[in-house]
Amino acid sequence: MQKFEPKIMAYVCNWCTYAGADLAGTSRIKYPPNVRIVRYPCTGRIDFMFLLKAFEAGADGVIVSGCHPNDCHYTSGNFHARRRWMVFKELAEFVGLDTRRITFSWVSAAEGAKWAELVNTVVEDIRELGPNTEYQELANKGVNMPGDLLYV
Amino acid sequence: MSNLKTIIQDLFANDNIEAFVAYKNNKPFIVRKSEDAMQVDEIDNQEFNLAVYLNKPEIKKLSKLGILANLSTMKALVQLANENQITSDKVKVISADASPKKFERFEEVTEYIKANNKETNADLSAKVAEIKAMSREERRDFWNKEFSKCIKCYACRSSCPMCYCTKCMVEANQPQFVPVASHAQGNFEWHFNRAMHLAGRCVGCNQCASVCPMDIPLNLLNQQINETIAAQFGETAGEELNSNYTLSFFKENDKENFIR
Amino acid sequence: MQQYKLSKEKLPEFLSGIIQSGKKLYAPVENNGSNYFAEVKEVGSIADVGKKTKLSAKSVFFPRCEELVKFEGNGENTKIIEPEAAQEGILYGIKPCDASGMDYFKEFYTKENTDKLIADRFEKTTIISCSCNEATDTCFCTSLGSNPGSIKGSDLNLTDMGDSGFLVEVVTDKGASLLESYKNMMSQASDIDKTQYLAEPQIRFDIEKVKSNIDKIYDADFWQEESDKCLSCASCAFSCPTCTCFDIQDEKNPYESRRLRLWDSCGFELFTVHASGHNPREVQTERWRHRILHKFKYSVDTLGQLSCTGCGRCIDNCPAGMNIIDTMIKISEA
Amino acid sequence: MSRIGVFVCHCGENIGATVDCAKVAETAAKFPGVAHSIDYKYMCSDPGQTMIKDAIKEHKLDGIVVAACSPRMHEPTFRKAAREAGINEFLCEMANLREHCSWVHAKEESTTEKATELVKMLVEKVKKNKPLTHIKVPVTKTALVIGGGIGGIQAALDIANCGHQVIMVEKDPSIGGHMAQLSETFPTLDCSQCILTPRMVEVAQHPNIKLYTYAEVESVSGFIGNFEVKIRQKAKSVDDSTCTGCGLCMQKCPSKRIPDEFNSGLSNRTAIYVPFPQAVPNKPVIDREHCTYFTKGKCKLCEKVCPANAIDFTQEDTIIEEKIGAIVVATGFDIKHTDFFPEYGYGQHPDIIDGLQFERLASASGPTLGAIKRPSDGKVPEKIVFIACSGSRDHAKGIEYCSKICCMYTAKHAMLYKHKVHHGDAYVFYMDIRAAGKNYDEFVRRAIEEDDVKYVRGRVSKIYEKDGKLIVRGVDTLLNSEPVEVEADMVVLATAAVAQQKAEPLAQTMHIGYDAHNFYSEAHPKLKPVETNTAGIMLAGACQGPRDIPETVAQASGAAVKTVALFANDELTREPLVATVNRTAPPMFSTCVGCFLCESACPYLAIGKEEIKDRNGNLIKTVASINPGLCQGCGTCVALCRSKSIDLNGFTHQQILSEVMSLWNRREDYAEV
Repeated sequence: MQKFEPKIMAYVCNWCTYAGADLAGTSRIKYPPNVRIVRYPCTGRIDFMFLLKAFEAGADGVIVSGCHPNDCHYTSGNFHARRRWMVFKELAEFVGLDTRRITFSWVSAAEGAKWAELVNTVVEDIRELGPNTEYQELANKGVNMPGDLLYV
Repeated sequence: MSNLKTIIQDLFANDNIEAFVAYKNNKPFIVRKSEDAMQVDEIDNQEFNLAVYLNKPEIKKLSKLGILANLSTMKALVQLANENQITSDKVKVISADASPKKFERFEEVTEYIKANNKETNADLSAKVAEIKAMSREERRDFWNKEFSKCIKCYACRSSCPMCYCTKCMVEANQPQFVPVASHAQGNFEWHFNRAMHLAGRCVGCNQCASVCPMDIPLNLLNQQINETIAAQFGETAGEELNSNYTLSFFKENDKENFIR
Repeated sequence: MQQYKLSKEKLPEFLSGIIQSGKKLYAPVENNGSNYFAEVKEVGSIADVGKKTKLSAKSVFFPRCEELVKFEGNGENTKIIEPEAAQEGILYGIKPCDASGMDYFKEFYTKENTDKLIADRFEKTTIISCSCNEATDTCFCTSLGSNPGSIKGSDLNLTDMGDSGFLVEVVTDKGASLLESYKNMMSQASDIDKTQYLAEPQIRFDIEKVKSNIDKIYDADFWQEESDKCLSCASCAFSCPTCTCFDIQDEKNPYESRRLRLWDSCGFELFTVHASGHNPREVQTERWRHRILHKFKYSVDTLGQLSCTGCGRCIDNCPAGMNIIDTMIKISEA
Repeated sequence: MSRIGVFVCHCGENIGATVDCAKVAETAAKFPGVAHSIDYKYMCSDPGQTMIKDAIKEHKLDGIVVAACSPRMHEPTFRKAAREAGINEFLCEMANLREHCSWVHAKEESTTEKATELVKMLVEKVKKNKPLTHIKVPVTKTALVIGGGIGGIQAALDIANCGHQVIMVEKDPSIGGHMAQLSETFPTLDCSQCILTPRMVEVAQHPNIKLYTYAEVESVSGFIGNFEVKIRQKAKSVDDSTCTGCGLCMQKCPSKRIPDEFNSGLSNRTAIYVPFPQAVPNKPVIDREHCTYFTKGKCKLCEKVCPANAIDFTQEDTIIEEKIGAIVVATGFDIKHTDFFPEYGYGQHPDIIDGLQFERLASASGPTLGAIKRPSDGKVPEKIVFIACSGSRDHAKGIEYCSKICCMYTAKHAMLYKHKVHHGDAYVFYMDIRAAGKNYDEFVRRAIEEDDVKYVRGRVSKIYEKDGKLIVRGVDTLLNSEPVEVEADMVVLATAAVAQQKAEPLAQTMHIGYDAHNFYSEAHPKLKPVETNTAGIMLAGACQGPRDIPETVAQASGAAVKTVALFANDELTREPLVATVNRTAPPMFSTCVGCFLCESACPYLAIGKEEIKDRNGNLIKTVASINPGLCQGCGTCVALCRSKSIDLNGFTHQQILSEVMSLWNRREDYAEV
């Protein structure tokens, strides 16, 4: 057994949040090293499947962040993303996924401090929740169960 | 001879249709020849959504055809038209009621829907509310139990009028997003995906649940999404022509109270 | 054949005896109004065996998702993990049609090439079938020359004789040896004619005519008509006791990888499609014909037996109301 | 197996002080598919880049990961190095070890661990990278200028003088726009027509400019460098090529009582007319709505008197198709008219006029030849009131914005009045004086101090007529909001500047954005003020928002430069990071089913329909197709596509999923807290 350190996957857009995280760096604002940034061109590009796949890969928490409304480099990618997230989040809650592990946020290219603060908060929140074992367990449920069609 | 049979024969004779989708002995039936019209059920009280047949490649390729449509079939037809899958030139719609009527244009179909629309999913809605009232763990266990039954026969997909992709994303393998296996993860991701892909498109015919050999209440997922979309964005699929697809449309003031 | 009588009161005792012996007991359980086979831990959870289960019992021998092999670690440290051997088990409450399906299944997986995993499970499982007192309107075993009291594929057969309890017929040695420990619960019987208790499903078509016509109907016109409403899902194949097809999928992560065997169906368009895009069974008509011909011709050619048992589950479960009986009537009348 | 090279940069102490770069490189060397891994002090330096180039050649690398600073900083540098070493530049990825790691974390093991994982992610991504080639789009070096006001004229001349072809479309019979109507211009008081008309003539005579007057843009299709436009040439009923512009027809025309638009209704014109004497082209058109022949079926007087036989009653609207490469939209603005103001009598009183009408009164070419006379009785007003912010900055009127030009032209009007009516009294009611601009405030001060214009800070609540006078009732907020009443002879409203009536349909034709007031939206308020979000369409002048002449001219020149810059190349080169619709083996051809739900998600209208046909030309299926000339690569369509038929170059499903999955670790191995 290893000591638990939350692993946070951050899906961010290239133009606002990625740049905001760059700014946090340029401004030397410290935050915990638990976060791994995946760069997308725009939040509009983030397929909801990538959120589930983050859980499969063992992310304890996921941050999804892009430009504030009206700031999108592509004018409307974040608006489309916002609708998709709304539907996703409601469905995820309905089927019992732990949506506390997914944080949606707007962080602009100027908000280096907000980015650092966001990572801080999420890491602390997830530390409280503990390791995300639930999703990975699914891959082993229902395998090698002769004669059993109701495996739960 | 009943009105419906006459209408079908007339469609064969005057509209040059190549097939008519109806019911025979309470089961779907494709009339391929004018004389076979005599075999169709006269008055339909079937709940089966025949629109699904318009997606079957063998039928889709026909140049002209007719379909008997109950309310949910009509909604599916309108949504299929909105998604550029059918045109009123190609598909002749006959209302499935005591006095079958032929619609020349889909606009008339939407009028019929407006006039005859009824709140049918009250029980379903109550069940959705019941699940929502559960704790997160209870919801998780409820769905894990339901999904555990799934054998991935894809009857839900095959019977859904809105599942018409020639290659479903679960069959895409570069990359393979959804595991093919019917283990818990494969089943969860499949049903999650299907629900998301029907968001803003599902016409609420409940066919997915009624055909499921394992009796998984899949319609609850769609009902929940339909309710979310109606509440958040005020939209319903399949009731109006040229309506916006919820997920490729937005309003600047869409709610975002969940975004930090 | 040896016969015994088992009183109604003693049946639960018999079954719980099996559970207590440490063997796995597979039996129908109820879920949302339908019955499915599952492993049961207590006799009380066994559902009414008179009711046809939604799916066949094949999952006992052919799980819908099983590991054929598993690897742990990487590079030189890779460890190969073979699947665990099957456990001794009893399959109870299976219908005679289903049991004869299992017989075909066993033949299929052991005759030419033996599938170790499936053969092992057959080896270690004793099948107790229950004759049918009632038939549904989709039952057509009698049309195929079988009957609701058939013992084909069973190790033991139970027939409900109403107030007289159960007639227990010992079909195989495996059945006899299972019974050995429970004989004290039963009384000897002989020459009981069970047919009086059996259901009498109507004969729907003439199987002899089907057999004589089967070679000449490949290009018949009725295939399209019969398959027109088919939506190409797999509810028929997955509920069928004799559908044996499977798919292989590999799954991996940095720690381990595995090769899975999953159910597959010839009804899927993807089943035969080639990488080139060409599909030898391009339309549903061809796929439906293949399914029927496999059951009534190809399996006869290769294994010498029909691979349809007349259980009627494909009719029960079809979303579109496809009916194999209609097709058989067409063939017999061709 | 891939052969990936990993290059870990210390960035001096910037990364090296916090991250154990040598260890990162060492660990990365063991990742599957990594053929070479090394750390170095400064990767972006010349020796560093040389090191990368040499390694690519020596180790036959088919992808590189440079673990250094933010890709937003040095991605172009390292992509160039990759290109120079002979591999495709899009096989280079950067792991951000500086901004996202060393600068934000403390020096500890977990920081190096993170750095290693960041490298791992990009190694997995780059394995799935595909070589891409830049997209080349041909450019048609002809510009379309919509609108023949001062903005359009300036843009057209600038572009034409750079040697490119220009097509100018003007909806009126003459170019000139609002500027032609003005008397004198602030802050210099030089004569508007004197400075404008030579430029109008220049447009007409320029060999590179093709002018369509009395014409409108009907449709715009295509994309940057490759637009196709349809122009509706309205029937002029006069043959331009034979008409000599002698004017005889206008003298003889019997319909003489048509309100003259050019004079803002202060005078009348004939049915066959040129808008004003200096019009370009100076050839008449027949206004069919008012022409006796077209309304009653007989007359044709003009035809009889025309010495050149130029009148043609049978002319019809024609559609002209032109291929162009860029569009400058300079459609200008309109103003609210006096009927917009119930408190000022709904425009019923002839002596309450708007600013443009005053311009015509003050203009030497106007109906009064420059004398300030009341429209009602022709008397010279002794007392005149100017009301600034008539409608502007008024939420109740639905116009929240400042019309920007009114403060200045009101001062000018008051000044012109005082110059012409020396003994007269001029009052200006205003909210604030906004006179920011070179010599602007000085100009307003001059009006107040030298020309004795009485400025009253307050709003006018009501104007009504009493004994032949217009009673203007307002407050003076600088005098404790005391009520003020002025008995005026004439009132001039500086009415709000608004978008052109047809601004909205035109924007929809061109697919450009517009705001709630139908002013066109710029691509970026600060950095792209003359471009629209549709590449290749530029904005000039008041169609984007109210502005004065110098600003319009400056913006027009800006738009012209953007156009000319586009025309400087024979082909446009674009980053190939665009979305594509897949192709599969027949008979499927593509997994796209043609639902076109992606269409409305595209902010650039880059998604169109493509018909896949067999050899005999029979339609097999219709699928989505993405125009690489228009696609900007946001990927919104990609995430929407249910069948995963669309993918985004540079950010494919494969690439992103590999990146995510590279982080796979088993959660059950971790103890809770």
